[in-house]
Amino acid sequence: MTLKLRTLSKHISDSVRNIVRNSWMSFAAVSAVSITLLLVGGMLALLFNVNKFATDIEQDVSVRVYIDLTTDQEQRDELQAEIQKLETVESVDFSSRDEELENVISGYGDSFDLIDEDENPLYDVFVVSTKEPKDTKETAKQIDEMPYVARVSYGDAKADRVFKVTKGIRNVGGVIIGALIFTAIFLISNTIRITIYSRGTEIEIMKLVGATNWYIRWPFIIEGALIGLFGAIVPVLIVWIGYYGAYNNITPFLSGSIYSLLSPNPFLWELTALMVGMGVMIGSLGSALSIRRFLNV
Amino acid sequence: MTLKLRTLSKHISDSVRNIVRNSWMSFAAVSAVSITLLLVGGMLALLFNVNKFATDIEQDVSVRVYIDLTTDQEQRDELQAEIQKLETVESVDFSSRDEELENVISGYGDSFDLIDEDENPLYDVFVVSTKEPKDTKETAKQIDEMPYVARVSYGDAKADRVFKVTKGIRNVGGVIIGALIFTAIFLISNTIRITIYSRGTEIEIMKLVGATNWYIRWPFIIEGALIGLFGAIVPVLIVWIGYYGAYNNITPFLSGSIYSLLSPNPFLWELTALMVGMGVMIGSLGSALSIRRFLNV
Amino acid sequence: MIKMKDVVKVYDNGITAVNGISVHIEQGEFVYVVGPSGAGKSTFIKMMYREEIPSSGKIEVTGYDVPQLKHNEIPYLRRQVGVVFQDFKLLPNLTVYENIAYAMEVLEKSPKQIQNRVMEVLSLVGLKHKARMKPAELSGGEQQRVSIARAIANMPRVLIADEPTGNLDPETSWEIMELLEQINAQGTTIIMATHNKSIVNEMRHRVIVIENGRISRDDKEGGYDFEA
Amino acid sequence: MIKMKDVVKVYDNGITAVNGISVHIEQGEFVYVVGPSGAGKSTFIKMMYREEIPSSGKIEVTGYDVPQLKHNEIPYLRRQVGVVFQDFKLLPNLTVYENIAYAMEVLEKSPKQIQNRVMEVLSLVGLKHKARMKPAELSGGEQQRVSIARAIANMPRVLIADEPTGNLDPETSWEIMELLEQINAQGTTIIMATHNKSIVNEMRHRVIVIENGRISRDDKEGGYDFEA
Ligand SMILES: Nc1ncnc2c1ncn2[C@@H]1O[C@H](COP(=O)(O)OP(=O)(O)OP(=O)(O)O)[C@@H](O)[C@H]1O
Ligand SMILES: Nc1ncnc2c1ncn2[C@@H]1O[C@H](COP(=O)(O)OP(=O)(O)OP(=O)(O)O)[C@@H](O)[C@H]1O
Ligand SMILES: [Mg+2]
Ligand SMILES: [Mg+2]
Repeated sequence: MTLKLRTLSKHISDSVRNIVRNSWMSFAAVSAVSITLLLVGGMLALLFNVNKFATDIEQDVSVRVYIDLTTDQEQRDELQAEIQKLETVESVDFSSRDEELENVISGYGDSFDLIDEDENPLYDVFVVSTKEPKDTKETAKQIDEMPYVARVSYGDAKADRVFKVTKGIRNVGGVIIGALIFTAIFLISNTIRITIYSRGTEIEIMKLVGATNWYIRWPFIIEGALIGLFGAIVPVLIVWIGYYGAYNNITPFLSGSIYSLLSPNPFLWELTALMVGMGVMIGSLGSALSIRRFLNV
Repeated sequence: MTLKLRTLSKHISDSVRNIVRNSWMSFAAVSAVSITLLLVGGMLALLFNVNKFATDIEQDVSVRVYIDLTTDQEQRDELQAEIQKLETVESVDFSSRDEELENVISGYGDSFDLIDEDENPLYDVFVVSTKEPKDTKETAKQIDEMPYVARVSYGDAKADRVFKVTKGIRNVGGVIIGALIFTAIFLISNTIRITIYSRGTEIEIMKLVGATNWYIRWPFIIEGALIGLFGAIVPVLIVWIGYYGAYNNITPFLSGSIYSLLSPNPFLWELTALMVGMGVMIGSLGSALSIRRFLNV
Repeated sequence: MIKMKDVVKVYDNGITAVNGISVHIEQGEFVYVVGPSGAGKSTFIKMMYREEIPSSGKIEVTGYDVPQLKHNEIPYLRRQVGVVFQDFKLLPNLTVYENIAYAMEVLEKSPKQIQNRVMEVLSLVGLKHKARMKPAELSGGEQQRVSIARAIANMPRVLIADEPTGNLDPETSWEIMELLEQINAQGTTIIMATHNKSIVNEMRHRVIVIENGRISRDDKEGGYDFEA
Repeated sequence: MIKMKDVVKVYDNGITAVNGISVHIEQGEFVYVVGPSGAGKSTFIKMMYREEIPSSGKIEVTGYDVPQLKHNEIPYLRRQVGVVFQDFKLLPNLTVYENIAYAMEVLEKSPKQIQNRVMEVLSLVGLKHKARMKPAELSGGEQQRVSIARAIANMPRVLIADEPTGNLDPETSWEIMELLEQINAQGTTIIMATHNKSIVNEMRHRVIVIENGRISRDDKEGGYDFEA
């Protein structure tokens, strides 16, 4: 397995030569890799954004702190400061009972027009966001024990439902990603296996003229890696162009909302690394494994 | 192209023989078809249920008819009958102002406990469901013009948002389905092409001993169809078992809600037909097309 | 029967394998084609059943204008011509029996007819006992004899044999030659490229000598030697 | 050099190709292996470089215990043994030059050395001008000569040639035989399966006759005829 530099460069040039000489076979293999990686890349881009979306929704679940009707301005500030001190808390926003009523009216429909402002049955509210969605419950409990707090809600039912839904989405997404990656591994290595099987006689001849197993193996492994690499180029380009297109078109609609797409910058690079990595790894490993059956001759 | 019965049966037995004799190649091709169809079948099952889910949500958008406070029982029945007569209407449910208040309290949180039943600021309501979600708007308009109606709402904002979301889901789903089917066509025919290319010399020999193009083509076409057929068996089984499993596990949770999964009975049969059809069609067509380049010798 | 006029074959790589050959071969003739390695014998022969298309010139075989043939007519030409290929060209996945049967099935003959004839030609080349084997399980000479058996199975009007005894011992070679003589006696035209000096010299027939893509000698009852 | 003891080869299909062969071949010998088609000559030869493994018996080649060889030792045996295969076994995607070079690259020789030697052996077999062609662009005899050139390129201690003149005209065959004589004179052991009666009879060497998988005759300076 120790390689002379000359032998290594020989292996590389041999593998390039094989790809060129078996051009239609290489093309078929490269395009199978491309389409598989495109599918995986596209779906991953989608699913990671769905995940982001789920996180955004979760982030939106805030704790509502209803303030005692008898509380004055100073006491309220005191409460706000105390809440802010909690490590899990991201932000605290005040919403007066008048604003609350407006919210109700606009949210539930205008049947509430009937209620005068003077009859407003609502409390002043602090809307507390936690840094991590999972801390919502605990934070709510802690705040509930503070003075001047009439009642705390984190929209129990709603939040639980949201968490359930996002968990469901994540599970389904995880299964899909797993299935996709398995499929990609299987399809790419299967294609490579078929192309290598059709070269069984060639490999036998190599053995008969005295080539060692590793001497035969290396060009095939490099060839597999190159096919994986070439196969990744087109899907990577498509994913970049497609994602930027989608990003630029969708982002304006989301501005102002709590939702946003994953920013292309680190995400697309990660995705690219994953696609290229998968292509190269599966290609070379698939080659190395498929070739075994012909080597013990 | 006219086939003697004897020749046809010869072609079939030849193609079976080829599959058996090239067993590893057939196995590789069959498993490529299987995994591709499994992906397509699984994703279709998922996406069609997502679509069903979107439809369920849309169905849930109902028209709320607020009844004049001065209306008596008889007039109300009259109005109900009139609404029921509309062709687009599926059902009309009555909800008294007391029930409405309870709804508000349970839906929005108990800040409304403060309101006495006597102070109830709400109307009696008819909740009208339309047969088709798209008729919601039109129906609301028609009802608005009837007597005794104070106001009609179909939760404009909410409904529009729901429709937007479901439309988005459907579009993404459609794109995914399209991409999947394209991928399946490409991958399956690509695999078949590679296996046939590796048999180029065989085909040339057949031509050299005087076989006509169709005589050579038929066994390959049948072989492709059989590979597609065999490749469909495992994914069809998995989809049936998996779908029944999911259906039986999820349905209890949904009972009572407006959501339900697609019933397995017609759906799985349709999915099976689609998967088998795709396998057989792509397999045979892929064969027929790939073989062309070797026939003009 | 077979007519060639000014036939030239230049391969894609620029090599002129046949460089202006004109020849007439009558129905029922037995013709040896001899010449040094790489002289163009196989190319000359391949153009008769359209494995290769001449770059220029005319070829007529059993009435077919070979170079002008439409793609869907080629199989019908090939059914008139049995070929023993220099590299055998057996179908690797079919048994010996099936290989020969395939060439007959192509003509949609009845299964009974096929079965009888396949066993008949196999016993003619002495391989009846190897009917169920795959080509890869045969020795070189056995593969060559299967190729001969397949070529004669359909009783073609023309039998083209490219080096049919190259892998056979002298004894077996003579048996095969006697078989070809018999077939020729029944009226089949035979064209045989060979390097086997003793056969050409002892079984006298017309000899066409090809050198550098040209016919350098064409003798009615010639011997092998083409040098000087 | 080469020792066989009670070697038997039964193929998977049940055919006994070699049925108890014991033989000694000394370093520097030139041995013809003759016998009818299917007698077991190729099988006998293939066991020497482990293309086939004997069902029983012992084989020793240049010090290697061939049947017991570990998988990773096989290449080193094969580098001692140059083989001209009955079916040539050229790599279809490599040019003539590359085919021969490949067999040398395997030994990790220097590019300069390889280049010189490849052109040398190509001119020895008269194919220097076809160095850039693929095997499919060669005539049968030319392919055979490339196979010969490859076998001698590494100057092996043993040269095994299975029917090396089967596709060659007599003239070229003689040239190749003279080449083999030269190589033999330099001390290389040569084992050559052949059907070529005139070569065996005129260039006298040890002759091993194989019939039905057994050695029926083994003459120091024998002639071809093996029948009664
Ligand atoms: N398919 C091909 N493509 C390119 N060149 C070819 C092809 N086939 C043959 N040639 C060249 O044409 C020439 C004649 O080849 P051909 O096979 O006709 O020779 P031959 O007389 O049959 O020789 P042999 O006795 O060795 O079989 C050779 O020089 C060969 O290199
Ligand atoms: N791979 C194989 N599998 C099964 N049987 C085989 C195999 N190779 C050869 N045989 C059988 O073994 C016997 C001897 O074959 P072998 O190739 O050794 O003959 P040979 O003496 O070289 O003949 P020829 O002169 O025709 O080349 C034959 O009957 C053949 O059918
Ligand atoms: Mg030839
Ligand atoms: Mg042999």
